[in-house]
Amino acid sequence: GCSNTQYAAKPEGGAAPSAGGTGIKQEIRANLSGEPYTLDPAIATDNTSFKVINSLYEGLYTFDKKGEVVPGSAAKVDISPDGKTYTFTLRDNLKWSNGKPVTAKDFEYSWKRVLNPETAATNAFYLYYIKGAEEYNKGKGTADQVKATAKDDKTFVVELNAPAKFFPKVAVNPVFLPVYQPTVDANKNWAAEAKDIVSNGAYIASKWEHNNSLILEKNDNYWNKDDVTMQTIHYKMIGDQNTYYQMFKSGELDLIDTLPIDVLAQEKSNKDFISQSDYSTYVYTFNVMQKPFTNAKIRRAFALAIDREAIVNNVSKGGQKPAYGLVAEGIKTPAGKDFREERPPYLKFDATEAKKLLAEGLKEENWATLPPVTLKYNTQDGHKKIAEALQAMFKENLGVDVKLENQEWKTYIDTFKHSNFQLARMSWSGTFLDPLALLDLYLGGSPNNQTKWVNPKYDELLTQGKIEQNENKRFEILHQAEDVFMQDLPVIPIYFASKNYLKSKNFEIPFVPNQEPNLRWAKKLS
Amino acid sequence: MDPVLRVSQLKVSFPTYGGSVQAVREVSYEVASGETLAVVGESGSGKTVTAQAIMGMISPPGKMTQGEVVFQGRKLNGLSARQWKSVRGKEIAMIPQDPMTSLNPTMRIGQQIMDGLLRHEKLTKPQAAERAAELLRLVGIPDPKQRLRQYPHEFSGGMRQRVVIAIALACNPALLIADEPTTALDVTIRAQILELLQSLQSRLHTSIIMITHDLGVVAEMAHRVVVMYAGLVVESGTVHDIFSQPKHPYTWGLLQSIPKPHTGQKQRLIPIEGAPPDLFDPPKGCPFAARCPYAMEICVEQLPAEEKLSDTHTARCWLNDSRAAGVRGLVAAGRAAHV
Amino acid sequence: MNDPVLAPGEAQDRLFRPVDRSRFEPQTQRPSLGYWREVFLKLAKNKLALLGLTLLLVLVTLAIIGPQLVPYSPSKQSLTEGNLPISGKHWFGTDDLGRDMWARTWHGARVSLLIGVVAALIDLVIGVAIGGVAGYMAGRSALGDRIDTILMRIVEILYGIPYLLVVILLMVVMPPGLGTIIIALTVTGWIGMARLVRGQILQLKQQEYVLAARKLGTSHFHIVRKHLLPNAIGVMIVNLTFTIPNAIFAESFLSFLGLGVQAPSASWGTMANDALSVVLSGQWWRIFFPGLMISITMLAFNTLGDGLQDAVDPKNRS
Amino acid sequence: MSDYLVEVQDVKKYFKSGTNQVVKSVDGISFAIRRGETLGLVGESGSGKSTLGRTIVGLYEATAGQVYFEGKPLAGHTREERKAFDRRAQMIFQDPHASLNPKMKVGDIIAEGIDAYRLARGKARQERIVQLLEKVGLRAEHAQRFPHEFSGGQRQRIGIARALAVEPSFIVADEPISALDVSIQAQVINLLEDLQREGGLTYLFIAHDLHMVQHISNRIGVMYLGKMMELAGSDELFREPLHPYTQALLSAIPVADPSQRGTRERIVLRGDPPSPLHPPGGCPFHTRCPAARDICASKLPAWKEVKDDHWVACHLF
Amino acid sequence: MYVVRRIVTMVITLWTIATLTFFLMHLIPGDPFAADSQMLPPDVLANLRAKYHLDQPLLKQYMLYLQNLLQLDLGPSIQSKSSSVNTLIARGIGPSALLGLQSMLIALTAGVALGIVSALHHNKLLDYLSMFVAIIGISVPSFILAPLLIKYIAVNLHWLPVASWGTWQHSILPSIALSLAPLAIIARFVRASMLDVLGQNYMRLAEAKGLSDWTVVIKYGLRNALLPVLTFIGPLFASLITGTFVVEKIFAIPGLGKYFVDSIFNRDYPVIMGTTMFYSFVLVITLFLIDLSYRVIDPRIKLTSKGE
Ligand SMILES: Nc1ncnc2c1ncn2[C@@H]1O[C@H](COP(=O)(O)OP(=O)(O)OP(=O)(O)O)[C@@H](O)[C@H]1O
Ligand SMILES: Nc1ncnc2c1ncn2[C@@H]1O[C@H](COP(=O)(O)OP(=O)(O)OP(=O)(O)O)[C@@H](O)[C@H]1O
Ligand SMILES: [Mg+2]
Ligand SMILES: [Mg+2]
Repeated sequence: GCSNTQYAAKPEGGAAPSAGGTGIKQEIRANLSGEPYTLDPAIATDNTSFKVINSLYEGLYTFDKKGEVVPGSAAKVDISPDGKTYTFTLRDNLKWSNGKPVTAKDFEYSWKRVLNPETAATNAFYLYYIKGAEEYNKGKGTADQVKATAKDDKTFVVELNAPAKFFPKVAVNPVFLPVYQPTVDANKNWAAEAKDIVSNGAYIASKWEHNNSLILEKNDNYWNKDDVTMQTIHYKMIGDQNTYYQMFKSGELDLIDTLPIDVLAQEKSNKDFISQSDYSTYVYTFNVMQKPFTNAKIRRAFALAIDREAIVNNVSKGGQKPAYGLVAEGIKTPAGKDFREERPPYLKFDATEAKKLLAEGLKEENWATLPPVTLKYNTQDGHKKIAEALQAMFKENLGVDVKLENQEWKTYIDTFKHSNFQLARMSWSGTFLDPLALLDLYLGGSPNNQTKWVNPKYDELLTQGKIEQNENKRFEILHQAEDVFMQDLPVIPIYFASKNYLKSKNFEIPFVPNQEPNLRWAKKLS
Repeated sequence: MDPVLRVSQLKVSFPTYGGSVQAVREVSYEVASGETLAVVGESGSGKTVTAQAIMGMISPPGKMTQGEVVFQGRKLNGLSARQWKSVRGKEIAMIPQDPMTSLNPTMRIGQQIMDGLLRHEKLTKPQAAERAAELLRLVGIPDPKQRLRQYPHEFSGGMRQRVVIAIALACNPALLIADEPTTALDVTIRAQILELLQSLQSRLHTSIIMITHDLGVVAEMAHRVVVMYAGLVVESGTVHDIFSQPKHPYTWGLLQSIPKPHTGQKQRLIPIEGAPPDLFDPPKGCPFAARCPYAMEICVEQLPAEEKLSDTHTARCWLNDSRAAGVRGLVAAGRAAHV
Repeated sequence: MNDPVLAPGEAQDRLFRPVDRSRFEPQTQRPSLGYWREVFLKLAKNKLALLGLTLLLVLVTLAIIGPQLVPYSPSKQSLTEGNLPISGKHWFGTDDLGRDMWARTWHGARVSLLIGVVAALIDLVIGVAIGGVAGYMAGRSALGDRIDTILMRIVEILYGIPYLLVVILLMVVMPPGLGTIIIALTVTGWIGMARLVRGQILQLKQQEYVLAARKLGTSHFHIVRKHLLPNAIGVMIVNLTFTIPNAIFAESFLSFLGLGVQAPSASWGTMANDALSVVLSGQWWRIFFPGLMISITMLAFNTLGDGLQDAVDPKNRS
Repeated sequence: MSDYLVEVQDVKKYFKSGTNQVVKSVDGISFAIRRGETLGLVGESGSGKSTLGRTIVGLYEATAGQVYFEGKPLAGHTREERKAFDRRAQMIFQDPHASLNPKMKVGDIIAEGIDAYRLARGKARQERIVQLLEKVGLRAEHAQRFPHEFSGGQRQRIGIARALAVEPSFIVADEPISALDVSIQAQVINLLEDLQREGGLTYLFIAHDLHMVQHISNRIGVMYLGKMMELAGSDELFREPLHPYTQALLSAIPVADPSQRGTRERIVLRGDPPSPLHPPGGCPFHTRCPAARDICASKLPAWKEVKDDHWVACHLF
Repeated sequence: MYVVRRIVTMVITLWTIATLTFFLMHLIPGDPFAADSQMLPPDVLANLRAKYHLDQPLLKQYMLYLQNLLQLDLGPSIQSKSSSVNTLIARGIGPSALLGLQSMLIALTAGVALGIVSALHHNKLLDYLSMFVAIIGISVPSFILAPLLIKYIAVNLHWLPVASWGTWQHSILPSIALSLAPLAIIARFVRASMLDVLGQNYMRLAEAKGLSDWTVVIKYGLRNALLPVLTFIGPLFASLITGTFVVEKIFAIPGLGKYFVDSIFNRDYPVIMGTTMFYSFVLVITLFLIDLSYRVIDPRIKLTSKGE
């Protein structure tokens, strides 16, 4: 490869907010489905916290209005020819919300804090691409051996273990965000109260009534404050779907997400109803070591017996797309197409074919009848409906009686982790926007792969896919990996998940696929 | 002089699962101002139920099916619940027969006495407490101040009885219905209570209906006496009428049953043999006939009417009929043998 | 003295002669009724209680034959016919997966009614026994105090330990199904009744008639059964009538945790639970019918309970 | 075997009342009841008669002292002995209403003891109930009724029937006849006497009707404020009452003769009766005693036998 | 003395609850750190376990917990990463207790009133009406009632805010939703025992004193009928005061209730223990007071053989 400067910083902010002119107070009341467990980016793990954290802090990379990864606090990123060394040059006028300058040291401090075993950051492994990171985090190395260092106040150099074309997509994760050392050192629970939080992003936390509301005010010390349209974000913490839906209906909220399933039908036609893909695939996982799913034909028979259109339209109803492959929609290839569309569907709904395959499979295994099958799912309304629908479809299309069993989530994960199932619902979402994020889950040694399915060819392809520097080639390799995967079918993809929103008609909000809308660009119209 | 209370043709029955108990079949009596009327009679003859009827407090499902109660010229049956409130406790007070269950087990004695005072006499709390202590002292309960703060179960039977007496006397009623008020009292206290009642009577012209089995009390207190049997008044008259010229075999039996102060050889008591009739289905004749040594054929056939024997004396017995002269001879002989 | 009713002459003389004693024969005895027989007869005369009984019979009958009255199986889905309102075809409408609500309601009745009855039995058997023993023993002797103390501390501990933990543990060690639900209900189902009965007995046993019965040498068991419980029956009945719907709802919670009857089987509780957001979307029939059935069950038990309370109250003999 | 069926030795029964108040209901009483005799117990209302009676039959545990039944102390009873004692020593309760379970039919109430000792079953049990009801002057069909459907006197008779049902050998009868009309009183007294004659029953008979007590009792005890004042043969006591309180009591007996109204002379006790909450020192009666001397206020008189079988606690003797 | 002995047993009870809960919660499967998005690498997990001492032997953890408990330190929350359990409880108890007290008050006053009314009108229209209320109250549980209240009163009529917390208006609907079921139960209890009481002789004497109906019923009757209600409201009080899951969730009340359930679902061990101990403490005290109040209500009741 050749040295190039990726994503040169475009001087954003040309589209200056018109808010000032119209005299409408730019304030939005949005729902946060619960209390953010912490506003410390290093240890936060849940989406609620991330929603707020992403408004408060800004990392080296950030998302632009269209959802592309672009440099944020970095003015410029230089990548070495071998693709292993990233040199970030910080912008000039970066300030913390208390007016103190943001330096490369802050990044170094923050990243190493994440890796410090004592911090016990759950998401520390995102940083394992960095040289020395994994060792330090595992207690086998020291902080000094971590190759993420501030050369000076403005320059931050990061060295990776291996070239990773997708590193920027990983490095937008909140765990890479900077925190303000003096407050962190002073107070162990600094991220629990609004007044203690010092941030560097578009907003500051101005008032936090725990479990009740959180108010974010525009940060006047933010370098790009002119590109922040929304002055105040007023988060309410309403956990109950019906309740926040009702609050929206009564005009107490301007933006909600994840509507109750039963209202989807009536809201679908509403033009303020937005359904966005969400980079994850809803799958049912086989345990390929458990009868009868040891047999690939039987697995395929089950996969073909499912009418995904019917599930999407009549059961889940939330704008999901039927999944005929593993990698969800929404990944742009260098060719500008969607990764998904580059391959024809791997599966279809075909009851006769399914029955045929089942018979063949039984024959292969010399089984007179199919061993009993239990389908497991974790307790949740939507999962239950789909499980019931699947059960009915297996019965109808395969003539198989499947037993259902549900468990509460943590028990369920435990069951799952011990591969104590035949067929179980379990979908992971991609943690960054790349096919790798989903494909990697089923790598032979991945803790997420509980299918017991291991295919050396698949693993080999993925290893290549990670270090390949040429994007075209890389995507082709990933396609081949998916081909292998869908041939063996250790999981049944059901649908590509989506997330739905309902916004007040008084607001203009830029929605982008696979991402939470960034409210800094939301605009109140009247 | 107009009577303070007139009860006429009272009839009370209790519908029960097996049939209707005719507890009071026909009772009429009057009480004059300042007079003590003693009601005596067979246990279960309807004395208490009559008293309850006067107070308008027959326990459901019992009903007063007939009759009239007139108090100070006012017809009581038919008063509204509201009007009753100013009559009960204030104008007419009642000493219930069963003091233990009539006292609220979870309330202090003092409170139970004071409540009536607070309501009818419009006293302040301390005044009422003062008066309550005074009442307890009047009925002979020592250490009244302390006792006011105790609960009914901490009192002896006689003390409870005195507490309900105190409650009844609290508001100086015009008519006092005392249902066996002295059964649990020893003789000295009984004398004290009777004196208390008499002094009240002479001071305030209180009328008293005294239901009792204690013929000693009757002899000492009563002006007139009503004798009841099986829901009927069988005889009534002045104390002297009843004690010296009883005209009903039941009354004779009663007087005979009293143990005589004896010296030397113990004598067997003389009860009235047999049991009173079934009130579900009272006999059509005289209810006492089956136990009456002098019963005649007519006694079984027909209920005798209340016969006026003198201005003050009535009785309900066929023996007083002129046609019964023959039997009366036997009677005289029989009674002489007993006495 | 005259008497117009009587005929003159000889008849009169006969009437005023001493009576023939043989005329006073002992009266014939009324047929005797056992206590509970009389209670039953009184109950049978109580219109409201009869209504309750009828409702209960109707519910049970429909639980047995209800699903057969329509040509749909309770688990048969028709995804394109989801959320249909009530009609001649679907008497109670359909649910979101297009299953016939009538068939499901009556199918669910089996589980729910059974749960209700089991819960009532737990209350009656365990709750009353433990409450009875604790209440009766308290204050009798040092040993009795200790028994009461221990039993009541157990109750407190059972209140204190998070039930959810117990249930999750049960879920792990037991297969899902009715048996497990019953065990889960048994763990804590009785403690309310036990405390209630204890309280009542503490109060009642101070009555004189208990003292009298003890003096007669009646056994402790007899005293509790004949003297104490009958006088506490009013509140016991009330508690029972609340136990039943509570258990029906509790079952849905247990099923939610994976303990209970498995889909596609239904119960009133799970049906109601699955339909919570219909308040917003207007498919009222999905929550109304299971809710109505629970209410009717409660109404039935309440009227029966009230009737029973009236029937055992001797002051209420009409 | 001693002649005494029941021996009471220095029995005390104190109640706690409210905060830290002690009511000395029975305060050191000793006496004995012979087999087959009737001991009458009279005295001031609130003097501790019921408490004493209940303590003797084991309903209350004595605060101090000991009750012996057939020579055995109650406190030392084994479980079996206790059960046997419970049957042999019965109690007729003073309060006829409170002591009947409102939710039980009278027949069942009466049969409780029969059932407890399995004395009869089925038809025999039924017959026994009827027999008992008739004995106390009630009717067979009353067995079907509930206590609240009875008059006061009828209830009292139910209580008597209940106690008789287990065929006891000793009965504490706490005012068993107070609510009965005289004719039925006579009936009941005759019944008790018959039973005594036939079965050798022993009674402790508490009552206020002194004529009745005199009639039925062999000996009579007089109580005042938790203490026994005098104990003597019944005729002896009436003939020659020694204690001033006894004298006052006897003088107050009402006479059922209206012609004597107001003519009789009564010893009027002056002063208020003392309270067991604050009993006076010395002789409890001294505050009201017409013959009180100095010593009476300071020293408790001893319980002594001044004549043959005539006990009294008074400084005068 | 009784009180002292009870306090000692209370401590023992609390200790038993703590112990049982502690081992129970470690017995059930599940891992506090199992995240929703992905399985964690073992080393990250090890760091986390070390941070919360979960890597130590269970017995040691238990001793450690008891030690901290004695100092009233309930530990850090695993889920709410920046808050201690003490902080969570301190934040949540205010709204929960307020709501709890308010609903308790509603349930008690309205329930008792309804119970009395129906007892006085036994087997008449008002009695049936109250039975109807009771049936609705219990067969429409709060998770159904609350959305209905929101829809009709808040959304359609706009009388009150839908949810959230802040002004007194916010507390009205949740209080109603919380109180209806206990109200119904209390009413039925009062009715049942009042029916017994109304037939008692002392009620007739009270009536014979000419006292007002109110005095007769409330002063003479209610107290004797109150025992079952008292028994019933003991645990209810403890759970209402410390917050209820469903209603707090539906109305988005920043109370304590959610932690009782969420902590278990999240396997947030310190919070499980913290909420359990806090609730149990309130409960044990409440039940003790209830036992004492038995004697205040009915002086004849003896709780121990020593007559205390
Ligand atoms: N609630 C009731 N239900 C049925 N019968 C009743 C009821 N109350 C009283 N009786 C019956 O009515 C009759 C009269 O009872 P009442 O109480 O008036 O008698 P009494 O004359 O006062 O007798 P005593 O002197 O024994 O008190 C009795 O035979 C009794 O059985
Ligand atoms: N449970 C109790 N608690 C407190 N004090 C009591 C209790 N029982 C009785 N007393 C008190 O003990 C004393 C004696 O009561 P007891 O009932 O033995 O009297 P008694 O002689 O039977 O009187 P009476 O003739 O009036 O029935 C009374 O002062 C009474 O207040
Ligand atoms: Mg009477
Ligand atoms: Mg007494």
